Amino acid sequence: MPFCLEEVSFTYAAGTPLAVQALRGVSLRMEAGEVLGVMGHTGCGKSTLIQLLAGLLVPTHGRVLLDGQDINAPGCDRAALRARVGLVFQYPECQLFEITVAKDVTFGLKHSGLSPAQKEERVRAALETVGFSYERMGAQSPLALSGGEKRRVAIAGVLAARPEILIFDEPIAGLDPMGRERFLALVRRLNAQGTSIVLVSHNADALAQCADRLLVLKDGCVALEGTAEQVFADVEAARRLQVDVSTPRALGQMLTQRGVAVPAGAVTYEGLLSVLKERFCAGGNP
Amino acid sequence: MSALPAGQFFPGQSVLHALDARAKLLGFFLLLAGVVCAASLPAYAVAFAAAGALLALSRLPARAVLAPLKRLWLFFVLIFAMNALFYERGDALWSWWIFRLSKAGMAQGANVAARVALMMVLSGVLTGTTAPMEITGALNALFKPLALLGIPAQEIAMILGIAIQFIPTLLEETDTIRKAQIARGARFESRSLWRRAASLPPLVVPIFLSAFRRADDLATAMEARGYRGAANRTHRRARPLRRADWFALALCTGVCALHVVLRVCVAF
Amino acid sequence: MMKLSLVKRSVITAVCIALCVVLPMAFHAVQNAGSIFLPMHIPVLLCGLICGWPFGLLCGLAGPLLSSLLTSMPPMAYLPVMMVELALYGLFTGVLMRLVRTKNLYADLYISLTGALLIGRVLSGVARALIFAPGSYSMAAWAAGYFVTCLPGLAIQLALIPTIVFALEKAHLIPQRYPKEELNEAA
Amino acid sequence: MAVIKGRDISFSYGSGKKTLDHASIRAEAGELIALLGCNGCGKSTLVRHLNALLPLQKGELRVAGLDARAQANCWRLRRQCGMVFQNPDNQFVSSVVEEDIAFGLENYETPEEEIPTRVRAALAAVGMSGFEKRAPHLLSGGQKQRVALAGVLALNPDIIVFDEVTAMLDPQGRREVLGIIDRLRAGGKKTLVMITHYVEEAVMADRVYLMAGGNVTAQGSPRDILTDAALLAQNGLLAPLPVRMYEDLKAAGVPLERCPLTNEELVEELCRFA
Repeated sequence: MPFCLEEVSFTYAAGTPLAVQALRGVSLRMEAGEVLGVMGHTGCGKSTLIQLLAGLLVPTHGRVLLDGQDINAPGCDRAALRARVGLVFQYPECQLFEITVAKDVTFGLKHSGLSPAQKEERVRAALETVGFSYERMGAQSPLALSGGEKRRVAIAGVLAARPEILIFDEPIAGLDPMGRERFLALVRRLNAQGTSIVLVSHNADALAQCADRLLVLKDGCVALEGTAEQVFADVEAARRLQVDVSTPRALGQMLTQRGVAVPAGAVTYEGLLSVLKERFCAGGNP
Repeated sequence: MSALPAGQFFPGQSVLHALDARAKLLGFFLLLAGVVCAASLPAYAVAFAAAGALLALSRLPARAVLAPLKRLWLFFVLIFAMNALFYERGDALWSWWIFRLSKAGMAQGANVAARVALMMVLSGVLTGTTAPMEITGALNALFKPLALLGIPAQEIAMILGIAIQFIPTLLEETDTIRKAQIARGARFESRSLWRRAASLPPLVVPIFLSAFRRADDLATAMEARGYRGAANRTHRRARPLRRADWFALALCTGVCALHVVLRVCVAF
Repeated sequence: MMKLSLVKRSVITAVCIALCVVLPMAFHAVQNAGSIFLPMHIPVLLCGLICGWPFGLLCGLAGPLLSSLLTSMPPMAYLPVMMVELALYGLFTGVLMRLVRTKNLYADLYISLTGALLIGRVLSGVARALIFAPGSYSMAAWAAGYFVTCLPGLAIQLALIPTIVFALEKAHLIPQRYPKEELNEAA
Repeated sequence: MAVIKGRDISFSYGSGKKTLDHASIRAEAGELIALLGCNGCGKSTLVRHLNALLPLQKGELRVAGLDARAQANCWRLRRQCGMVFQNPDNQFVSSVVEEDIAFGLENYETPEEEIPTRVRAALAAVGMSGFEKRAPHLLSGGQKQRVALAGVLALNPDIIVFDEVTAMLDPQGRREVLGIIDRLRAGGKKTLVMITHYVEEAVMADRVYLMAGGNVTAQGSPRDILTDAALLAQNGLLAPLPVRMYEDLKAAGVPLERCPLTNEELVEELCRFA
């Protein structure tokens, strides 16, 4: 049980005329090894939620528990927390600053107490995880790379700390199709190694593909929660919450309305394809 | 997003809110000049009365306007102490090593502290009743006469306008970068000066990269929209000042003049 | 890569002015160290180095003015002194960067920076003594305190600014000062 | 009549590597063309030649009857060819919407009396009437892009280039902006050039140019280009979902007839078959 939110509320600029309540009494449980997808319209509180999880914001009310311990309690070691929880912000390529890729990836290990050899090993592994070779990339300037490559370097910088829980904020925004596929493969690989992952995204197709569970936020509250199949089952409800359902699910809905019944559980491309194959191949037609 | 620490704009309907920003800015500078002249008890009475009246007229939450004064109490104590202990003229009441406490020094300290406090209240009222946008608009208008001296006033106005426009975006960006680096284990909270200094590059380098990237984008967008310097553009006529604005200006001039008179006539 | 166009210089100056407002606020929030690390100096110095003296001068004048009007930092009372000091930095980094061409980017940057910081400090000290505070309080004590507290700021400026210029060149956001050397290095 | 006629355009940013390598492009009056390609294929560099943001180094280019090689045509080109950019935050000059839209008009010395009416008309055209006094940075992403488009429309250009305008938007904002582009296309008065790496967006174009490595590798109707999964894959792109579904179903032995391009067509095809 890595993460638990208990009745968490958060208000920006609390106590001033400009106070804005971003989260209202959100409770959430995240299991170890799970991929949790978070959706919601712009301004629904997604960014606030992940910053609370990473300990960057302190809830106005409620508690954030990691392994049953309140991360904002006075005695809690925040540095240790940050080593366990990795957060990749939107457009992480904008946060690169070092002269070489290797130095940039090492940045997060500065206070880790590891020996230089251990650090290098970590950096090498992190770069390889995102598909780069340490020898080829290590000495290059991160600033002269292409946008997609920079983002991978930035992700490697977070991976180097070997977090148990990884949070991504809109990780595929602006990536081209190849970049998107590469990222989703990375998520699957990391998850297979036991990392818990939180994915915040507008992209319903990507979430349907790799999230075990989805959370839909609306105006600072959890409006829907469940597997992709459950959350996307009611297309109208999703629309009211201003989130898209995955394209295969939308297609299934259109087909059902036209008399070709497709179960609501077909939310991924593969799911829909197998339903259609079964229906049209085994259904008497050659 | 981090809020402005002071000098925040509060939308409202008071008399001061309704005044033209150019009049407010000019009046503000006149009153500042008056405060700089103040050096006697009657002068301070006038200055504090004026500041109090403005604060009341603005109907701003007085607490918010005066908050920076409270936050900077240490600063005031320091100004006072520096002046009181290092002033070279006047009889010493007490002296030790390089310190030298004198009555004249204490008066000087009180003087400086009162001036700074007054200026802060005045600028608080100005920024509280005037949207940042209007302030730049007014600055631009006041810069116009510089063109007569061969200074490219329109270019400067354009640059200032863009600068204001970028402030909220860059504040937000700075906040994000800071949080991202903290999440990666940067320690900005450290007490040691050396450590804190070492934590600056991860913050400052990306801020500049991002700001310059934005500048690059915007310059391209401006060129695409046909910008080629401020000279070859439609010349917009300025709105004339209304009667209330002139009246306010006259009042401020009056207060300023009164200060000058007091400075000349009343000895401390 | 092409030379920086006038429009680009103007917009870069605008973001530097904006940073004069933003950086001190950020530093204040982070570590309450605005007065030690002198964050407002960095954008002004960079603006002078990259855009030339007229822009550096403008940035040095407008940056503190805008910051003071919008955030009351620096307090109005110190504004004129600060405007003169920063304007001199912006002006002289621009002038020196134009005069000094050693074929080495870092050398140019360090010479221009230290030169401007020295000239700026001497001249603004003179201005302070003659115009703003003619003998009202002990200049010696004040100046000594001033120089000691800003030493860390100076060190940071000298370390950070060349790094930033280098990063900007790498990211192709400003043209390279010595493009040929870059090629030789690569070869 | 060809409004854009470019042949063998090559361009290098100076590091020796060619960003554009003999790219050719052509657009007829009133059509919507899509430049499709993955990141770094040279799409943005190519369109920056259309309004002289980049100087023509090699090749020929005529836009709206003007020769792009002549430096003297620079300003007229920019007036004839407007451009909306990717990052909605970085294209505003003023902190008030109406002043920002007036910016372009003022650059071309439009008489002061005319400006308010043209600003209002431009905002109405993008469905943003009533936002005149708002601050651009407080709008949503989709709204920002619409305001940016209004700033371009106010100048009444013949050609409008959309440089990955949806890449940084959420689904809602994307729908808003694509809706407006579609409306402009239906109006038929403007020549529209859309850059994108979303194949689904290229479907709405009249003609698609596929780009890779600084080259135009293929061009044709959306149906020709986007239903060719192999061609798209060669250029680092993924075919639209209906096309993939069609191919996979066919491979599984479902004898569908016509390859669908949109979700609606796929549903139609499947229903017909069922």
